[in-house]
Amino acid sequence: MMFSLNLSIATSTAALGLLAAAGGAQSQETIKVGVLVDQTGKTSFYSQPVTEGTLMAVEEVNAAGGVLGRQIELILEDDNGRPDLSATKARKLVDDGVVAIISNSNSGATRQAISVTAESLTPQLASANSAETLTTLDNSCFFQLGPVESLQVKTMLAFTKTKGYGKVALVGDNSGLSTAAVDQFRMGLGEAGVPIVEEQLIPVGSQTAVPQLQKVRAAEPNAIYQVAQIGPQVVQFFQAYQQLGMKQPILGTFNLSSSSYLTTAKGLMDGTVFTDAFDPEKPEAIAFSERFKAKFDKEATSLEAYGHDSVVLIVDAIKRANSTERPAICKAIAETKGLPRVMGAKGTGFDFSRGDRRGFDPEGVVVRAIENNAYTGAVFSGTKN
Amino acid sequence: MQDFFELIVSGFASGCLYSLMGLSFLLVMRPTGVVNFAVGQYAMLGGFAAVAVMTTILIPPIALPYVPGLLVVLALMALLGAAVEWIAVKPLVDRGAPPVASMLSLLGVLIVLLEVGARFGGTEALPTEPPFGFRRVEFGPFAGTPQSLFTIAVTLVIFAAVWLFFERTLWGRAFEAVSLDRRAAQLMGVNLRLVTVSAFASSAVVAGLVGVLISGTTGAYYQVGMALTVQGFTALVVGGVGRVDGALLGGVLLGLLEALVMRYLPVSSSMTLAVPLVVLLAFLVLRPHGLLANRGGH
Amino acid sequence: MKSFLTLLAALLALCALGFLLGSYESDVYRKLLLWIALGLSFNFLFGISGQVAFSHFVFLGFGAYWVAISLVHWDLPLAVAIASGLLVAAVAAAMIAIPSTRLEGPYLALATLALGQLFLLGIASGRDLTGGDSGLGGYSLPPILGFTVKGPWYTACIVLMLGLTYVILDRLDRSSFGRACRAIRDNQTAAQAMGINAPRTKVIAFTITSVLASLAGIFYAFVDNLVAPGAFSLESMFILLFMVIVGGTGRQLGAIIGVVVLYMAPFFIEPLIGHYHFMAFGALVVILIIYKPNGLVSMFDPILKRRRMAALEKAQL
Amino acid sequence: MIAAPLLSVRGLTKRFGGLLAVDELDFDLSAGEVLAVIGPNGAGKSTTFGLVCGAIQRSAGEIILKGARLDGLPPHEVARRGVFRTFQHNMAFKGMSLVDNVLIGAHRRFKGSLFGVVAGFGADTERAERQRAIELARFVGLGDWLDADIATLSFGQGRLLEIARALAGEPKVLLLDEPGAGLTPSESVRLFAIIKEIAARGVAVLLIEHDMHFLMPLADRVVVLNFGRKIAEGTPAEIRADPEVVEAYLGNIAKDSTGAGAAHAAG
Repeated sequence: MMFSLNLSIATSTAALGLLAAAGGAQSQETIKVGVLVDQTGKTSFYSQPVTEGTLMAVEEVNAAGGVLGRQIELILEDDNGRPDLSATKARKLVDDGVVAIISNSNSGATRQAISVTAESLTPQLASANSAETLTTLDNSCFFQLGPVESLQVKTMLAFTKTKGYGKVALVGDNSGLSTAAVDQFRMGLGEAGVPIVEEQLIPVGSQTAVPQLQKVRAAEPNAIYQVAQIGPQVVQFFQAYQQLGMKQPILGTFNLSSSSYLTTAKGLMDGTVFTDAFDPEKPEAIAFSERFKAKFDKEATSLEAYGHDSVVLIVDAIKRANSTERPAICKAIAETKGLPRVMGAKGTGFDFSRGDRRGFDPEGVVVRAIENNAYTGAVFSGTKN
Repeated sequence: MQDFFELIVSGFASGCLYSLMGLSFLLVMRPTGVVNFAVGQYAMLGGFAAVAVMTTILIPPIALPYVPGLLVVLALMALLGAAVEWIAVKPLVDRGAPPVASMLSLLGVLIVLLEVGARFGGTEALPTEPPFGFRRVEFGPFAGTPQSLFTIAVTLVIFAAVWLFFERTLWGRAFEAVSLDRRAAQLMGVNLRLVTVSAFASSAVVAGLVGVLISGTTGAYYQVGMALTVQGFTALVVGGVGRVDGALLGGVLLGLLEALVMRYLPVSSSMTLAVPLVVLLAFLVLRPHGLLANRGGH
Repeated sequence: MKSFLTLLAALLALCALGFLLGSYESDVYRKLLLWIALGLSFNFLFGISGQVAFSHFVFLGFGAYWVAISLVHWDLPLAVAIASGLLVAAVAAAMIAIPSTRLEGPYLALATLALGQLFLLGIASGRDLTGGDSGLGGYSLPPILGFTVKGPWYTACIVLMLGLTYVILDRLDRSSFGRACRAIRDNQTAAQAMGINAPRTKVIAFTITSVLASLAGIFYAFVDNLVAPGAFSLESMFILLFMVIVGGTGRQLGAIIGVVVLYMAPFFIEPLIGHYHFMAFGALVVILIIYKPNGLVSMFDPILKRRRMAALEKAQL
Repeated sequence: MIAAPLLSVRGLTKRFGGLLAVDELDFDLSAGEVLAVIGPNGAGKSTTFGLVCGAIQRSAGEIILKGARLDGLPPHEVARRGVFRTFQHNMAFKGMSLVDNVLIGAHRRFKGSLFGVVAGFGADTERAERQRAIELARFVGLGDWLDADIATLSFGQGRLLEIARALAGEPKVLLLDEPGAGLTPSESVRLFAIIKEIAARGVAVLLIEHDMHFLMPLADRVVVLNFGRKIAEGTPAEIRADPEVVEAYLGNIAKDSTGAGAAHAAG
């Protein structure tokens, strides 16, 4: 599985190199776009697929003649998922003359790179980071394309409003990804006045989640928010849940949309609902999935779609700005409204009109379910109920 | 009370995995004095090897049933252990370098194995089919999963075998003699090479077995190695370094302690994550020879 | 005097280089200088004092976080933040060292490794204080005596810090204290029989090098104006250990060579071997420990020896 | 002995579990005197050294240096008070130069604080001590090996290095654990002269040695141990004549010993 993925990245990179070479031979220079990707670190499992989507989208754009008559050249930099290295690589990209940087690495790395793009006012697009505070940093050229954690809570709260979950439990793991999510969920549930009767973390590297789920069981919540993000810990959650004979509904996050859980936690997740930013019945999503399958002979996930969408946004901004100057692109992105994208609920697109540099439509998160060890389509969307 | 009996089973099962990791350390430490922090990576690779051999996930054409698959994985692990000894340790021992040189060289091996695992298996957790499926099993007041019972049974069998080996066989005596005095053992006609190589090979086999067992519950995962290394070494430190029964006792105690503290102590769960680390530090500082140190003397 | 002038010239050259580089290069350069400072102090701890301790990045992180938290949350003046940071680091290091330096080899390694995990755990659960996983930012270096220090001038500050680290460690290394450290490393029983207080010497070595790591951390805090836990992971610690081993354990020049080679290597070999450099480092360490246990620096030994001999002959003539 | 003893050992006892390694041992040692401790293997000679130097904690008894108690002190404190030793097995610092090895012995005379060191003081002491260390290395006969790698020294040279290292501490009491073992005849002759010279300078020398031909002309007095107990004490001549000693120890030695030691008597 990983072999094929690495291979596909290698082939697409090679193909891209060829394209870039061909572009160079043409009269006009390429438009350079930088990509920060974690290819070797702890978050590569998520950063690589996102980047795969980015690569595919650029290939499509270039095949269709490029933008402003010029080809796009992607410059990939591996930041190992390490914040300090990410900032260094961001500086390299800025010095290389990229018109924008697409951040496909983890949010810590993205955050450190923001300090660099702020100096040079280089447009920086975080494809999939869901961290809450990225756009609060002082950098008018940084844009967050994915939904933030609090949007997941809001959507799930809207979905469960009628179900009367008077008290809930919150279970995460101790990875950075998960603790950040736990913080947001706690805050969101607090604002909505839903009491959290138990909060548990499953340590990364532990062999069982039985003690944690026993505490949850003892607290007798009406539902359990499952926000663990690291594979083995998520699986332990579901195993302990089944082993302890628990019956409470499980409310999960985007993380559960990673199809590997259908194998690692096979048959254990039925009945779980989770928030997702990917609506498989959205026309754009269907089209994307078909193109992806034709190209790579495997199913697309939301991660590839995130990576794809960042290219859609930047190409659109360059077109509208009719320029490859960084400030012009920056301005064009900030004015983007209603641009269709693969991610998000049916009928939603990029929308930066709220001025908070967050481009994901607040009504764009969907709720999906797992039945018979397979994902369903959206059973709910938006934050209004 | 139901909770308590469930915890005993799951804590015991986790503890057994720690014990096996402790044993993996011990098998090399006893005869050679070398501490091999790479054993956690053996476990990680053992897990991926199991996924490769028993499922269609990594190598689609090969999907052996559990027992033949297990044997193939363990054979591969033995080869790996012997190869590591031959490449990274033997030249140093030949030169008469101190054990710390071997420890550092094995840290290099650790990184190589970690990266090989991450490249080969990827950075997502991959599962194998647990041999007895997944469900709740109850017996008396106790309750667990078939896999946790399987883990406990396998561990006890392994420890019994190792104990018998050391206590009852000529070969075990040879190991023991080497652990006491290498030169004297050699003069007595013990084949040092053979003992050293089999120590490294069996250490890799035991750690690889842990990887296979884990792949059936939470999946083979490239980052599992470092945690298992710390847990295994802690088991050894708690039980008493240098003793087979110490590794078993230490691991099981650690597993139970973790489970009981997490369940019953009124501290936030993020603080309970520190339990094994604090246990390790406390033992290293206060009782570096472990619980069983005073029995049997030197 | 001559060595002092050589050092001064070297530091000036290092500062001058900072003014010639573009923003990316100078970012790489600053982090390289910080790695060298870390490499030097870790070399003293591990290579000279013989303590296999994995806590060096804990103290780097401590220095960085302390100064960041001082500025962001406590509004302390910079000088107070730095001074208090170093003081607390010294006290913490001594408190950690007193029990842990009793441990030998692998036990010390594992104890300090556990300490590192606890530190990361502390940062992760520090919520607003530490910013958790995404780190703590939103501050910048306050003006020093009315001057806003940035760009190559900040690089020059790092060079000064590196120079200070080098001089302190070099003096210690050449003194009876450094000799005592080596003696304990080579044979603790014999060292004690010769009147060396081994526990005290080890605690002092651990404390000094840890404070120097914290000092480097304080400077690191203003390189990206953001501190995040990812930079202080076990992985970084392994790389630092490998740098010292590859360069030549126990020698200042070795540490510098090792840091420069392993820090710069990925920039050059990545296009050649892709992302396998970490694996390559591991393999390199194994190969060097076996075939060149004195590290890369020992390749220069014949030259150095010849020069020393030539100087001797000249002196005798 | 005319002067009051420099080192007094009273009722020194060490038990390892049930085993009495040293049992109620008494002896005195004066400045300028060479006292040899002999006895069969396992008689408790090296344990006695360990006890005097603080490397092993005593079970009972007193060790007094110039009226002050030594027992209970850690080994480095014992050394700081002027009691230095060599080891039965060479224990050189393998990662250091020969001169640095000798300088370690002089450690107690470096008084500067760490801040002084960092500020660059103490360079004069360092220079002077280094010069002394070189002289000491020459004194024991290692003058031609100052630049040699420690690992290339012969076993005998290693023994001599141990002595030079201990002498660098300017000991009041010097404990030599089988200094003559493994030396070539010429090295042996040199060692004999060195020990005589050391004693002549007023150092009290305590010696473990098996080679009677080497020992007898050298020692002023001899203490004989057997199973941890002192079975005899006296001048070499008295010891040689003691039937109990001959029974327990010397008889075997006389049969075993070769003629190699004859040279020492001449030296």
